[in-house]
Amino acid sequence: METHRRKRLEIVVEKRRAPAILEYLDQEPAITGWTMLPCIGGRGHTGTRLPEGATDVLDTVLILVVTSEEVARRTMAAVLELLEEFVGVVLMSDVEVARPSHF
Amino acid sequence: METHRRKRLEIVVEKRRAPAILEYLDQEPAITGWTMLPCIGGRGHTGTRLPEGATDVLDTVLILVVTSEEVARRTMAAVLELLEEFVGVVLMSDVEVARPSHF
Amino acid sequence: METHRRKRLEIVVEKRRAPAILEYLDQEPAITGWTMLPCIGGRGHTGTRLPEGATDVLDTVLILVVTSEEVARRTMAAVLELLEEFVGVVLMSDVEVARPSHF
Amino acid sequence: MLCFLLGVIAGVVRSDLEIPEAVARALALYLIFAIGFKGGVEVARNGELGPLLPLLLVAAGLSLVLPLPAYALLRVLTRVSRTDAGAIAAHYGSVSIVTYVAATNFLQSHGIAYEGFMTAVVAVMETPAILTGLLLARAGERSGIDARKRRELIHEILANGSVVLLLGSFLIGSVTGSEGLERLAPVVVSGFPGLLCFFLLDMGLLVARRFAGFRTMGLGLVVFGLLMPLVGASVGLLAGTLLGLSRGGVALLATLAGSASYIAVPAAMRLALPRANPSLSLSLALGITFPFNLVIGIPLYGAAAGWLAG
Amino acid sequence: MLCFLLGVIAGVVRSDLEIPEAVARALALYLIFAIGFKGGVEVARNGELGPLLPLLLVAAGLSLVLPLPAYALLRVLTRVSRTDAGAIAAHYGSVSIVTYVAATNFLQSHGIAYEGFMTAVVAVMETPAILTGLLLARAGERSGIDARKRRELIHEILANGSVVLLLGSFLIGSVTGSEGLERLAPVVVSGFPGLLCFFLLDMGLLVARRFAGFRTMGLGLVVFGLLMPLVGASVGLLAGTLLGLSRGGVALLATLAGSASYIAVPAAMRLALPRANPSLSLSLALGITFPFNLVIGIPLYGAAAGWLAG
Amino acid sequence: MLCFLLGVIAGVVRSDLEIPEAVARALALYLIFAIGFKGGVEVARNGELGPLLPLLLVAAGLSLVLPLPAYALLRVLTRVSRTDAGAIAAHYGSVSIVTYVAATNFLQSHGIAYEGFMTAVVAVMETPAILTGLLLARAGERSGIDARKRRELIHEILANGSVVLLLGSFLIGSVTGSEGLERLAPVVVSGFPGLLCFFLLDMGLLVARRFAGFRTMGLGLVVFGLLMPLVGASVGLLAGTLLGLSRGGVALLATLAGSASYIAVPAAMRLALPRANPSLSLSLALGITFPFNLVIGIPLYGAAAGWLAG
Ligand SMILES: Nc1ncnc2c1ncn2[C@@H]1O[C@H](COP(=O)(O)O)[C@@H](O)[C@H]1O
Ligand SMILES: Nc1ncnc2c1ncn2[C@@H]1O[C@H](COP(=O)(O)O)[C@@H](O)[C@H]1O
Ligand SMILES: Nc1ncnc2c1ncn2[C@@H]1O[C@H](COP(=O)(O)O)[C@@H](O)[C@H]1O
Ligand code: NA
Ligand code: NA
Ligand code: NA
Repeated sequence: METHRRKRLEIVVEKRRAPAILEYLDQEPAITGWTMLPCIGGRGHTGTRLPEGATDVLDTVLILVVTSEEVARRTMAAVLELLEEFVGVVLMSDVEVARPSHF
Repeated sequence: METHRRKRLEIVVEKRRAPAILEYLDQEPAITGWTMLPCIGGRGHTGTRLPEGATDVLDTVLILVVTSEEVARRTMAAVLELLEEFVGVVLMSDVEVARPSHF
Repeated sequence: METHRRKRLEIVVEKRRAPAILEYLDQEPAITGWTMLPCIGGRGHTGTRLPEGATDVLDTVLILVVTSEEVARRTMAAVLELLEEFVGVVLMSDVEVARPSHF
Repeated sequence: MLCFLLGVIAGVVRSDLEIPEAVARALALYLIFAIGFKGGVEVARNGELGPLLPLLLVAAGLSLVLPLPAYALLRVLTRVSRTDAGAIAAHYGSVSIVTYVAATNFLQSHGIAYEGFMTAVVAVMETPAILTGLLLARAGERSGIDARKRRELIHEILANGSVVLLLGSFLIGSVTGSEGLERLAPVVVSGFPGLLCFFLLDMGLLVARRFAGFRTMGLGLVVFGLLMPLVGASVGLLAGTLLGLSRGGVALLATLAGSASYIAVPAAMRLALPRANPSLSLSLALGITFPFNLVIGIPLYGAAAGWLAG
Repeated sequence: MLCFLLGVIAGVVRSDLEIPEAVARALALYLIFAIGFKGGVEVARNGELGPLLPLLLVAAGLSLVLPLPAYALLRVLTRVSRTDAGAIAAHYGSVSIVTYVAATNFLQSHGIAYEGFMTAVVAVMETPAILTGLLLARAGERSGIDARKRRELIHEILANGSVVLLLGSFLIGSVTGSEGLERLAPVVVSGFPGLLCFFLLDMGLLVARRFAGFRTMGLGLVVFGLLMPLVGASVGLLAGTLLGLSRGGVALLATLAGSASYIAVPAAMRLALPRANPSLSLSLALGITFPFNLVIGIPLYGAAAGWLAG
Repeated sequence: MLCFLLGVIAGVVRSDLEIPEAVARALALYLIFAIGFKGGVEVARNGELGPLLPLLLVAAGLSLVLPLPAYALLRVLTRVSRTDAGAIAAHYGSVSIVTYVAATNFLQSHGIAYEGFMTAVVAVMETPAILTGLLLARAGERSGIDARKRRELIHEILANGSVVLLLGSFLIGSVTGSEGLERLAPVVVSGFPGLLCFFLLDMGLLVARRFAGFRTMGLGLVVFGLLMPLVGASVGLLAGTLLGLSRGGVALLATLAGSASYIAVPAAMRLALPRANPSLSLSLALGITFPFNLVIGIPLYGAAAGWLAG
């Protein structure tokens, strides 16, 4: 199966901050889609987060975006700016896809 | 730690379509395993999906498969055929594992 | 956007075994963080696991750790030892990050 | 009802109020179980199954036939593809269990009696529409449906979770009768209004969220979503009256005919018509027709049934 | 209460007992709905809204003012940053609904009456504190808050899920009155003690887990978490007595003033003060002040109210 | 019971009916709490703890000893490894709380009384079997168990969630007595049959899904899963009669001895015997022995107890 190179962005962000990120992704015409996964805990600069029934303020999600390298770099910068002082990390890696027009 | 190169497939697919994919993976002797993760939303050609209590028809999952490059390419083609007109994306990327016999 | 190379570890492990892994990660000063994602099923040597209401002993999670290559290799070995005869897989792959001091 | 309104308002002001998905789905199963069980007990008590068989046949017929006017209206009023029109038509031939529950609630609180076996009608109407919708959609497609898919689809139709649960609880109710009711009453009877209220709160949130999608939907679809329940309900009123149902029974049959499925049919459509846009039909069934029936339709059908009966 | 203790014990022995998150969150919504609804019904029944307006003004004032002593105490007792001190202060100006629920439970089981409209007071006290906390924290920051963020924040404050649900259910209760109560009673009244018990079991587990963080927290913070409720409650007692509330009402106002939010305020702080450490304020509000109020505070405030009244 | 059947049928036709995991687990906790609490209240009311101490000792002894015949049978009937045989044996020495609940339900609906303190017996029987099972499995392994693991294991056994919840609610029940019961009755008593029904529906779905695994399991294992409950129950009947328990008490002790754990023991086994296949023991305990006991075992043990009682 022939494949095409793209970049995969992974954004870990507070669940309550996710809509702002998705809004950004949705208004960027070069981005054709995203997938959001729930997290059940994490640790970083701002300490450890484990799920709790009392409140969902500590919940985080992982947003996965597959797109071209150029768009990925631009999006990475934009998302990091949106995050500013907010909790979160952005990762980029290589990925291959079969249907190039799809991403 | 010495590592060995394999491929990682990631398949995002409707939850109700997942059993057909898993059935394919299970009958392929070269595939030793898979892991399924829940998604809580996504966007693609078929529009935006966010979780809702009323029905689970819009739910998607992410299936992760680690296997050799050759099997990965074959599986990618087969899964894309299984998906046909169905919703879904298939990603492939490099991965290193420590216990080669395991994958 | 300029990026820096790191390694991404992914550890699939039984939910009840996860605290032991997290404890190890937390006591390793070179590791700045981790993210835990829920799984809803999997297959490996020890058979197929699908979620069930009766008990959570079969539940698994995926732990994601981004760190330097050196630390990643060391951690991979240590985690495999912690897993010993327990269920689980450890994957390593390349990843790029924007804020190098963060990982 | 007020709970539904609260949900809509919370949704409209984009509050972060959110009922966990798992709990909302469990509540839906609870409602189905309770309604099925109570229907079964009612049948065990009265035992008068006289008009049941013809009723069931007519109900299945309604479900089979209603997608036709729905499809026609869609082709006239909107520009959706044939595939989407067929899929949407299937939703409107089938029924919404929550709308049915709200209607029984309405009748009870107005002291209007209805036949206990109406619950069986709900089960019978859920799936036949899928076939008609499919034929309509396929008429516009080249490829046929292969054997494997047909098998999957028939399985989906027969083993659909809500149908199995509804019929199963109906049978349990009719086997255990009053004795069973006594044991389960605290949960399935006393708890019902309160839990329904929570469920409707969640439905309100969903409906409000779906509202947002309307701007992009086009006026034609909105008109369809308001017109089709009236068409369906009229047919239902007629059929119920001809069958000689009680006033409550006629109102319920009209409600069923006028309601649109958003549980059983979407699931089947994902298998049978993967190219159909699920958001479109859900937005219509959940975002327009469901609230319309809840607020305007049910009282209207109740009044019309009274007028026809009277 | 014993359920809470059981939860704490299970947590302390690090048992794997765990109430699923989705269910715990649904229980919290249930408690808010039930307390709001019953408050509304009470108001519909008595209709004596005489002292309500001044009471609501005073309550909002309490919420606005209480962050000041909290901030001062934090700066004196601990070494947390200004941002964190402002964020924590906002939590203590606001209120804990579960603490309020436990207090009404306490009063009922001791046969002490209170004003039904106190529930409205809860809603009114939830959010003003956010403003004061923010001003205090921002005093120590260079950057202002831009227009977009201000909009987000105001939205968060007004459309906060627990506020909307509490006010909404209060309105539903006051509209439907005794008739509505009768229908929902099996769920919102009879079910209340049992479901509260499960919820407190979960709270106990959470509190115990938070205990573990105290070693790293420093004595100053722990002292603050025990002192501040007493400060708040004293102000509440005074205000309630001056307003001429009943003994139960005074005790409830004291409880509210002495309690710290861990639902509405943390959510707003994540938007407004992302640099503030959410674990810190949650550990204080949930891990120290909540159990303190539950075990010692509520009976104390009840006794003090009785003494003042008598 | 019929709910269980409905679940099995839905599972067998591979319906997409599915009770959300979070809700199913919460229901299990509810059942444990309710059964523990009611047992405690019963004890507080009667106060006759006479035969309790010897009973508890015998029960713990049963749990310790029953893995021996289980292990022997497994080695004779099947070809599972020693590790797996030890792990499975531990499940059968321990008990299934849901089976116990179903048995009390059976007794109540047949008007047969039993000792309230039987609930304490459940708690006592849950974990001793783990030790025996472990010794049996380890006999076939080279490596010893290191200190760290031993600590983890003892913690797992003592702090196991279901044991803590059962004992805790038993204590709460015995402290609050009738007064507490009155407050919690709408939830723990009236709601019980209905919620149990939903839980059994889910169990039915699980059991049906496990059925699928039997083809690969071998006849020997199936025979073991049907024989071992009879062996255990016989020992239980004997022990109960010798202890002079009431007819209901004897039936319950037999049920406990004949049932197999699928909550507490699997968790401990994941720590202590990670090499043991968890699917194997769960398929046996949940897929064969549980439904056998529910449908055939409980009535049989009840009848045998009646016959022994004279
Ligand atoms: N090194 C890391 N590896 C994986 N995930 C991380 C890492 N650092 C941070 N995270 C995730 O990002 C979240 C926010 O990180 P932080 O803003 O540093 O507190 C954490 O809760 C983790 O879920
Ligand atoms: N570019 C993308 N990046 C990440 N996920 C995607 C992307 N495109 C599609 N997806 C995921 O695949 C699902 C189906 O895509 P589609 O079939 O294009 O609607 C979406 O709901 C997303 O979860
Ligand atoms: N080849 C694979 N690809 C992806 N996930 C795997 C693979 N093998 C094992 N896993 C995951 O690791 C878990 C434990 O594997 P095992 O210890 O082999 O039973 C499985 O339940 C899967 O979730
Ligand atoms: Na219809
Ligand atoms: Na306060
Ligand atoms: Na046993």
